[in-house]
Amino acid sequence: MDFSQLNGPEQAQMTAVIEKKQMQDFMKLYTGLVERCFNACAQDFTSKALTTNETTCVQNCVDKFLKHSERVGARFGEYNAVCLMYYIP
Amino acid sequence: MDFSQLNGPEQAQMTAVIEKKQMQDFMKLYTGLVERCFNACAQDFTSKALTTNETTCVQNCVDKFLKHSERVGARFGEYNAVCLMYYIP
Amino acid sequence: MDFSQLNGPEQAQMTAVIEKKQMQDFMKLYTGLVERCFNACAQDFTSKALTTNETTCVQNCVDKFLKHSERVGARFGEYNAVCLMYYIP
Amino acid sequence: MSFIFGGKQQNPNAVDPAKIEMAVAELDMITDVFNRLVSSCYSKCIQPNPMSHRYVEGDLLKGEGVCIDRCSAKFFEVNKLVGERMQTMGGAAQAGGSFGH
Amino acid sequence: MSFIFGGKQQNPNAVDPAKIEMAVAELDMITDVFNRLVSSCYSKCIQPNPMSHRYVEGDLLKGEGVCIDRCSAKFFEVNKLVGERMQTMGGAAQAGGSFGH
Amino acid sequence: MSFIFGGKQQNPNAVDPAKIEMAVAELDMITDVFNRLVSSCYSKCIQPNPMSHRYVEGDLLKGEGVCIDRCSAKFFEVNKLVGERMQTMGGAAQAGGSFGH
Repeated sequence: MDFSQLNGPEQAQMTAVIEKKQMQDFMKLYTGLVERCFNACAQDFTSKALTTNETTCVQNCVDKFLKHSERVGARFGEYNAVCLMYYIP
Repeated sequence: MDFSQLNGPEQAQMTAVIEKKQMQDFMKLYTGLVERCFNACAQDFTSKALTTNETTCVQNCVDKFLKHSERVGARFGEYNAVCLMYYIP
Repeated sequence: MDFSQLNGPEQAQMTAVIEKKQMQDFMKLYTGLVERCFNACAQDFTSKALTTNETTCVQNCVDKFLKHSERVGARFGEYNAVCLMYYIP
Repeated sequence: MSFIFGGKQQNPNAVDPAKIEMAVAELDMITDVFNRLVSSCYSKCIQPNPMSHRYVEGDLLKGEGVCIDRCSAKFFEVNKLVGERMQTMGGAAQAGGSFGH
Repeated sequence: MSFIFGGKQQNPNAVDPAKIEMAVAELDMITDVFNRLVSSCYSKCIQPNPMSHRYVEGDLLKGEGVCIDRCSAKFFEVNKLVGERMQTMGGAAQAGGSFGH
Repeated sequence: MSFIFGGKQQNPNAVDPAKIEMAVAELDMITDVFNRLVSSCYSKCIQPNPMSHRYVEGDLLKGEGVCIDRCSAKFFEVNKLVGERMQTMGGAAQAGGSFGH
């Protein structure tokens, strides 16, 4: 992301946009994780409460997904974003 | 959803936002149902017209999904929304 | 889409909205194609580089999807959009 | 003198935000239907078995083209049917937003 | 005289955009959670085998209803658990936005 | 005197909505690509068989980490390839919006 072409007020406005977007992204990460780990781990519908196995599964699912995201994020950072943009026809 | 912290004009603005959002949610429910029931029921592509079986299937699919949504909605209502919010880190 | 009920300034505003939406739709088509063709074609994770087979597969995947979209678009155009709207309850 | 004759409500050059909002909602819905149609008929006609599909050619096969036409026609029928059914069921709008906010 | 007493910051009739933004974000999140709950419990309770499901009736079967109640309860537990776990892991927010823009 | 020298077009402190819109679109696209990358490589490397996966541990296995690196590299190549191919096909933009509104 290259903001050097933006003047002061434009950069301030983009900062506000980015902050708002980060909050939305975080909420989407959160609800997406709930859905993903629920679907992968909740298997037994003979009771209302999570079993011990299901609870452990959900915790591991969250840990693993966040570590996965972090590693993908590192690769994504290395790959120059400008490079990505270059190929938009 | 607790709007008691909002003053009059703020509540009025939120009401407008909610109305707009309800229209969008309804449209998404509608197009989502079309996709869901089409994918589940349309199986025969040797003709352009829906077969009797496919038509019945689509009607049942819509009925069942709406009844499902209603029941989930009832459980969701019982589960205090504030409770949900409490756990956002 | 029937814009005849809109006056001049309203039509101008809608034109701006449509242009913005077309850019967003194009970007979504692009990133959606990347995901779709990556998932269908990338199978071998013993190396970092795409194999010849994978490269050919991605090119065919893009070509085929765009031709598919075009044909669906033709059918969609024939089916009067107003007709579609008529059935929204 | 426009503040005497005509007035805001009749002004043929004033932008009515409610009309714009409805037009944008209509546009969003048409795009949404189109995207779901594309993706549904792709699953039905092009890759009935996604696991085995490796895209050996980039052209639409004749059978795929015919399938797309029929698939689109059926999708429009389902679109109509779902609209009618939701009206019959009534109160459908509430089903999607009945948790009391 | 409102520019002397009260002022913008205390004005009980001024709209605070930050508060509106937070309320809208909360509303968006509630809707998002609800939609994911509906779709997850539909997969778990109504169509465990989507391929074989042909919708032979439009009513909820008794077993389906019971399943929906338990499924919803488990979903809320998972919702709570994920929130707690993300806090434990800390810096989770960065995981979703750590590629440096 | 700014209405004589400089003027609106050159004002170094005026916000140009078109530039903001482009920057927001770029940001949206980067986020979209990142999210699709995360989810695609998760399917490829972490849960090749979602049905049998029960998350017996929360750490990335060594093989999973290596797979993520290769998967990301391939995803970037596909990203480049798709961009090139869409340019070759030309008129691709219309394919997504060719139903005449």
